Amino acid sequence: MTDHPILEVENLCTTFSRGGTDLPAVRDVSFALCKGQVQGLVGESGSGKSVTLRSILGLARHYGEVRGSVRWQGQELTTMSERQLRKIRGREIAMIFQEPMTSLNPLLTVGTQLTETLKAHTDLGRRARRDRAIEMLDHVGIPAAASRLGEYPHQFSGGMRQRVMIAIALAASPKLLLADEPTTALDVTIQAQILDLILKLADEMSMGVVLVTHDLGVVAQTCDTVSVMYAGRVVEQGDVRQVLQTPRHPYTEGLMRSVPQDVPPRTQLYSVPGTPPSLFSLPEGCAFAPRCQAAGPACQTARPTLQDIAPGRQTACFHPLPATQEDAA
Amino acid sequence: MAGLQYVLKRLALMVPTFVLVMIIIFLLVRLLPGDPAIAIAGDKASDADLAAIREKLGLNDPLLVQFWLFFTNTLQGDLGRSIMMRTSVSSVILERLPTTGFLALFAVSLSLLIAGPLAFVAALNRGKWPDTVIRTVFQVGLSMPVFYIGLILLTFLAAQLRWFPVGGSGDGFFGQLYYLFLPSMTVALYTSAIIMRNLRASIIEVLDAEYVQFARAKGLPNRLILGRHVLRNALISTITLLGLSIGNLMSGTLVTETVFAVPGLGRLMLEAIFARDYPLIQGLTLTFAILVSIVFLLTDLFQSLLDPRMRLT
Amino acid sequence: MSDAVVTSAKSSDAPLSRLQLALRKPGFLIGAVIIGFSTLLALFPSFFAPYDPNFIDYLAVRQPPSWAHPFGTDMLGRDALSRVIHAYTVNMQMAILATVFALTIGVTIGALVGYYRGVADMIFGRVVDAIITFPFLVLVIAVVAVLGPGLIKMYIAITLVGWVYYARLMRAEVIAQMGNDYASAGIVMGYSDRRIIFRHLLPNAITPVIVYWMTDMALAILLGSSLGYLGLGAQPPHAEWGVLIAEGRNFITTAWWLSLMPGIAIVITGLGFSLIGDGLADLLRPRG
Amino acid sequence: MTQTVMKIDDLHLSFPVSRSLLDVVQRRPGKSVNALNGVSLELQQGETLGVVGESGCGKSTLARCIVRLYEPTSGQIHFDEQNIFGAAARKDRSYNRRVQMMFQDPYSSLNPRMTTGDILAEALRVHQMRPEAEIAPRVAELLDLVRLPQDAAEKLPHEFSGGQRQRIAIARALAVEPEVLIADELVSALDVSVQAQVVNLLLELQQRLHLTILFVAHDLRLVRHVSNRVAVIYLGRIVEIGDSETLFSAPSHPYSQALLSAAPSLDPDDKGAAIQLEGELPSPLNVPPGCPFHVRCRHVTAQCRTVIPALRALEGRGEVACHHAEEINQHA
Amino acid sequence: QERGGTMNFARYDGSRLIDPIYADRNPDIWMVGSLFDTLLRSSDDGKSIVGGLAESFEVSEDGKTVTLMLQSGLKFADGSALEADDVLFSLDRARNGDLGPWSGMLGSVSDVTADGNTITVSLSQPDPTILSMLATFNTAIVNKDVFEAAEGATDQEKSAAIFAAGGAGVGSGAFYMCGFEQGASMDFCANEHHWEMGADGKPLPYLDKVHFEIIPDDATRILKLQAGEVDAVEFVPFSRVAELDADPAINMNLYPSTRIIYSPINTRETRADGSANPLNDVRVRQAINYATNKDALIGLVLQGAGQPMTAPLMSSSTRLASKLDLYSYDMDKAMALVKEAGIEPGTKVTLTTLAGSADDSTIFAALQQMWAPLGIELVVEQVDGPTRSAKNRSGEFDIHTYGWVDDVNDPSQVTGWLGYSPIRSAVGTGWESDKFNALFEASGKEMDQAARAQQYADMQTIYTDAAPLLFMYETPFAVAVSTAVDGYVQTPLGANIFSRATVSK
Ligand SMILES: Nc1ncnc2c1ncn2[C@@H]1O[C@H](COP(=O)(O)OP(=O)(O)OP(=O)(O)O)[C@@H](O)[C@H]1O
Ligand SMILES: Nc1ncnc2c1ncn2[C@@H]1O[C@H](COP(=O)(O)OP(=O)(O)OP(=O)(O)O)[C@@H](O)[C@H]1O
Ligand SMILES: [Mg+2]
Ligand SMILES: [Mg+2]
Repeated sequence: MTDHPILEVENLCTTFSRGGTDLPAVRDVSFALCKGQVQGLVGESGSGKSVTLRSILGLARHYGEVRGSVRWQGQELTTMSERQLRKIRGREIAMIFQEPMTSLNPLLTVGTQLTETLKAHTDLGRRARRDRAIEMLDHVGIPAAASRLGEYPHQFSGGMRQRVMIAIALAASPKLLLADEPTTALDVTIQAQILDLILKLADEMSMGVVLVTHDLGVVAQTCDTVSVMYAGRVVEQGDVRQVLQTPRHPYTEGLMRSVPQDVPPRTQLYSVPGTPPSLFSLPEGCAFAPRCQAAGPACQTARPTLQDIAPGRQTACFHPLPATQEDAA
Repeated sequence: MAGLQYVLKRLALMVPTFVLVMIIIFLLVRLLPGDPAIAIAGDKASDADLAAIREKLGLNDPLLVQFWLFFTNTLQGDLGRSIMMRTSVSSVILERLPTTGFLALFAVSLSLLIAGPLAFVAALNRGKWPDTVIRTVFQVGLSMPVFYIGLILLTFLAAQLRWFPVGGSGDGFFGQLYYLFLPSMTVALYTSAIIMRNLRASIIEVLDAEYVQFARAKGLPNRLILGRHVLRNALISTITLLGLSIGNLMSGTLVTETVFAVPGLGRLMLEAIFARDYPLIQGLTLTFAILVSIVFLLTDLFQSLLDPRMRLT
Repeated sequence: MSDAVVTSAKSSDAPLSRLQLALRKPGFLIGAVIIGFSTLLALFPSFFAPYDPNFIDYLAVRQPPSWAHPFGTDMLGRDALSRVIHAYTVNMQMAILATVFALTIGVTIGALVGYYRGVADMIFGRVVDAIITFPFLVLVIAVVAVLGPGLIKMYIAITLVGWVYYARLMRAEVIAQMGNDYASAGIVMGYSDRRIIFRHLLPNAITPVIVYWMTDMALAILLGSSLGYLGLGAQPPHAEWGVLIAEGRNFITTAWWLSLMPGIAIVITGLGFSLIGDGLADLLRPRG
Repeated sequence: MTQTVMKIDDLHLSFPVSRSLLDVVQRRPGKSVNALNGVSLELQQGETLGVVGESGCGKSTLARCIVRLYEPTSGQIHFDEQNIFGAAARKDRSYNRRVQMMFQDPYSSLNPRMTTGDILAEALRVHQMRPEAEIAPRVAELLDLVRLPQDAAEKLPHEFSGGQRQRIAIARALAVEPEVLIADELVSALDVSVQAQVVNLLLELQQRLHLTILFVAHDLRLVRHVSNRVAVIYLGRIVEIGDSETLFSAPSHPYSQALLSAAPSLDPDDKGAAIQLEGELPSPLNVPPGCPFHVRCRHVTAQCRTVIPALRALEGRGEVACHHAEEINQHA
Repeated sequence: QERGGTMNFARYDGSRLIDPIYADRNPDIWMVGSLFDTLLRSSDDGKSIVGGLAESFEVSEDGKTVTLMLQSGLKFADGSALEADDVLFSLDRARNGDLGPWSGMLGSVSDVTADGNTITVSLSQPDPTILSMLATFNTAIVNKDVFEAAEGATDQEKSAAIFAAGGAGVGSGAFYMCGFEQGASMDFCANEHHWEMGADGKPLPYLDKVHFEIIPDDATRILKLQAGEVDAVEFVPFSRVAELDADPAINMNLYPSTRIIYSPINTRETRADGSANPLNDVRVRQAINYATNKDALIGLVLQGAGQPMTAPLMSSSTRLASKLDLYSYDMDKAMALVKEAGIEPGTKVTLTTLAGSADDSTIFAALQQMWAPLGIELVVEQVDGPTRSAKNRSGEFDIHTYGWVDDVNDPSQVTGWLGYSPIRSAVGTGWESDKFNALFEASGKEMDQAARAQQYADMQTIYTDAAPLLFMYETPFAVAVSTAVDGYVQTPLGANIFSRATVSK
């Protein structure tokens, strides 16, 4: 795909202040996304995945400081006024939140929450909005959609709520979908259904998707490209096959290896030593250095930046693993 | 249907509560030192007179008999005769109820009118100066004794500026509105401070909630976000609190009605206690308990109206 | 083994630093200063008061504030400042004694009922409903009338009614804490109920109760003042703010200082307790 | 020869849903959530039994029944030949010592106001595991066992990461020298890069201390890795149980098949063939009659709708509760 | 004389039942006269008896018959005629022991008969107080027909029904009640048929209406006057007198009264709890009386608007009051007496006061300071009214504050109350003197004015020496009225007289 990118994120930094100290939640995140492309964002809990998505949509600036640039079809979003942003949110860029249980307003019917988006972004009439809402619920596989419009979120199961949220997000046919762990709360069997649905829609509506997850399997199965985040930074990104099959950053490699696959049962697993750092007290150098076996003295003092190491492939490491990692494992 | 069920359930729960209320108040009243007979006949009455009065009032019967009489009569809607008013307790209470009811409703409305918008302003400016100013002012309101606030309002707004009447309850809706403004305001200053605190906190909480973020992400207009998503949700806990503080509000009327010379139930209660008017005290307490229970029930119903999650219970 | 290096996830913050953190919040600091100073005044009123608060001077009644009498004198020629200061003893005592027993009883009952639920909880629910449907003041007045006026009686009255509020709060909080696995863990470990309730649940559930306690102390002063106004609170010659205001209310236009000064004292003290309460909410919240 | 340490027999548990007054008036029976609908299991000495299933299928409920946090509606659990819900056993604290549980949420399973040292010492003291003088050394020993630094004893739980907290929980369980460990989603809440650390520790300790472990999790790969045997639960009922490797490589029950096929592969090119299940997971409030899985099953027949299939051994595989197990597995 | 208009009057407490025989609280008693006239009246100075509904009256030589001549053409407020029948009905009602609390005051009356407009009251024994009694509120005349027609089985119920209904029928006074809201307000409207004539030759009252509002809080009541919302307020706290006096728009009236403020002292040998009672010793009682600086008390409590009691049993305005130097402040004497009585320093004495009463708090604070040199440590016990009454009856007190206003224009009522032990053990003090009791009984039959005066003088001397009371002071009735109001008075007995009041517009 050599399409012109629709979304370009450059050096995105988001800082929260908590109790007087700065919390660097996201640092220098850059990536670009083309039409119909699915970009994965993986990383451990707290590595800044959700904040990245919220910063793109201009939600994070309400409670944190956002720097860098987010260009949407050539328009700069970070400096855009709230009023202008509102025209883009929901209509062009839609977002699915991580928590299906808390992201729907418990006091409003599902129908209201669906149609209010349509009202804000389309000039459909009352009836037409309702029809569209039913259509969307049908689309995401909620049976008897018409009768469920009048129901409240608590009457839906977690999986169905997630689907409602997807229906809301997709109602106005956005060109970009920011999906924040749309399946974590779900069972594997339902997870498969939902990912299929998103992929199908991305394909049909040639919609770009940024998919946040921490499940490497999900990434492997759904994404075209992937960025791996650690402590607020992208440590490696590129084509999903390359990244997963020949990880160049020790952290990516650690992640891949700690999954119990192709190891004899009941034997010791590979594990990344140590624990993820706290954002309050990041080490001076590479954030992964304390847990990295390949770390040298440079890693303790300097912070590696994201470098092209192959076409469309970047990693942030002073000592990247050899390209033929596959054989070594 | 579910609503009816809920009401029925609540009403059923109220039965033991009321029996308990009646026992407590009955015992409390009998424990009061001082003799209602003296209260009736006055200090100058002779001992024989007093004995006769006591006999007539049934005060010489065993407590259990007295309670049973009180209990069964109350169930039949007969609250007895007021000793000091010399008329039936229910008629005295019914006569005064509208005034206190008006005062309470007025105070609640004022509290909401004052606290609502200010809570919004404070919450939206969290940590900035409007927030600080609003919170401090209300904190002061919260720390002032009701009778003192009342007196200050009276002295300056009524007696000196003559914007409002000094006391009394007024006739007709607008008359009452005019006469009861200051007393209601006095009660409202306190209640609104509590509501403001709570509402501000819940607005802040709701503003941070995921569904509000999601509403933002949907690109909804701000008005819709604040009105439909934030306010409704924030109101839920505030309404519970409002219901709970109705007891407090009633306490407020006790003193306020005395200060402002409003002939309401609160002042009557004080008078009844000081006159050892057993039937009246009992009747009034029951009335208060019923009023408060009704308010609890109403807030519950209102809440379940707002909050669909409550509707199934 | 590959996990030989284990680092602590977060920099440790000792209890002291938490206090320091709380003290950095201006609200809490102001509250602490107010209550600290009030406590000093309450403990050593004679040290601060320029005169004997009860000394009557027929010849110097209702004098306006002056250097000799910064708050003026009252209708008996007593020094108003000294009376306001001596009232600290009564009012601070009121704040604590009117609430601390209710706190203790309420917390214990609330914790037990919240832990065991069942029949006790049903009965508890009815009692709470019954007491809550009474306007607080009515019940307190009735109890005070039964016991007779006076501070101790007032404390008993407020305790008899007030424990319910603590117990309710505690019960809800204990039930919420029961949802945490550490409570289940205690049961699984075979710990006794008493240990689970008082060692594990109570310390974790008490924070909102303590915060409420602070507001309640302010309320107790207000309530005591209202009772003082109705003549059911502190006994003369004890100076008490409510009584002082009540005494001064006849002179609100001619000798305004008589009611204003104790009024200010109530407001400031109430403010102090509330500010501390807000600060404590942050301070006591367990991290993580 | 393996020895059975715990025998779970036809365990049922339903949570009553509070009845409204109207229900009572109309004599409507109270509704209930049927969390367990007849679970029978045996735990063998020294084995790890994995338990998998969809969310809400009753895994945690089973685990909590075993440690007597819940009382079953019917059915029995025998430990050491003794019914643990019997009156005599209830009084006996030693059961609580010998069977320990570790919880899913590392953030709520430790009392936030007690230091690690206090938490461990308390367990030692209450069960009088050591005389008072030896408690401190034993705490140090336990910390060592779970590879926590010694200064951990003075710290409060919030000063630890999730993985470290789970180790504290493990240490607390081990403090009383149990024979059986129940691990309810012990690592589910942990970061991927830390999960392995805890799993490794558990495996190692099991070997050293000859523990019997019930390992509840929803990560199928992990369960496969740690378990000797695996039980698949669906709507409060075991639908398949058997040797871990056999079950994972050749699941027999249509539900197990769907479950395993839905797990996404790590290999982008292995798109697999996820078996799509129709319909929603039925609610435990009204468990369908017959085979609980029939509403979502592709192989459903009339028999499935009425007759509850019993768990039966299948040639060359484990035990399966499916009327059509043979036919299905021939096709496969 | 300007006629018409409404006078707005702010009261501290409301009337509950204004009926001559059932009125038992001051707010009721003091209003009876406005609605119901009596046969006789006290003269304006209170010293003699003059005609009322009866234009003339005569006491027989033996003092056992009173003959009264009704005015002709008397009418009740509704225009119906007031006849001898009504008088008989009213007086029979008044002396019926089963009804009101006041029947005892007519104990000497054996029969009342009428012949045309002539009413004959026959007595079983001579009664020096009978004329006063016929001028007292409880003998006021009510409408027999209205009573008989009223709903209710008993007289009490009928009375309540009539009162609740309001209206012009029942009363003979200058006003009739034309509006009533229990505990809140009350309206009196002018009785057009009233017999008494004003200066303009038309029937009194001048006013069309008096509107009463009940405002229990002193400060609020005064604010109401200052805001011009009412024309008069009663029971102005003495601390506010000077301020209101200085207000040019307000006339601050201090009406002479029969009100005395005193404190009964428990004279029993032991207290209720069984402990020895130091106040049993007359010297101690005298000592505390000497040690009490009444002028200072008057200064503090009344801001000077009062005077020390000079007669031990009554106010100086009551008839037959002695003028004594009643324990003028004398600390030396007090100290000497205490020493003689052997009072230990630190002896605790409890003063029971009325909760919420500013005056009582002041009295306590002052007494505490005044008595400290005697070695008496005064402690306070605040109670509410009913509790104080109960304690007074049971004798469970050391000293408590109390007050009195005469209801009758004769010293016998207050003297019996304070000193005659069969009545309420001499106001709860437990003090008993056979000599005093004998004198009191004799004076009840003594028709000779001089002899009776002597008996009263003797009783007062005995009482002074025994000091069963802490004698404090007399206070006037403080009523502030707007300058627009003229002619309103409150009598020494407390009755509010509106019949000659006017309001200028
Ligand atoms: N509103 C906020 N205020 C302050 N800090 C925040 C806020 N939102 C997120 N953070 C912090 O920013 C960091 C990154 O959070 P983020 O939610 O992006 O993580 P994540 O990668 O999405 O993790 P998860 O997988 O758990 O969802 C975390 O340390 C988090 O505590
Ligand atoms: N205390 C309880 N009261 C009522 N219902 C309960 C209770 N505990 C569990 N349930 C219900 O019982 C069923 C089984 O729950 P359980 O927690 O055992 O599921 P699980 O398999 O552990 O799910 P998960 O994977 O989400 O942890 C669920 O429907 C749940 O809602
Ligand atoms: Mg996230
Ligand atoms: Mg579970």
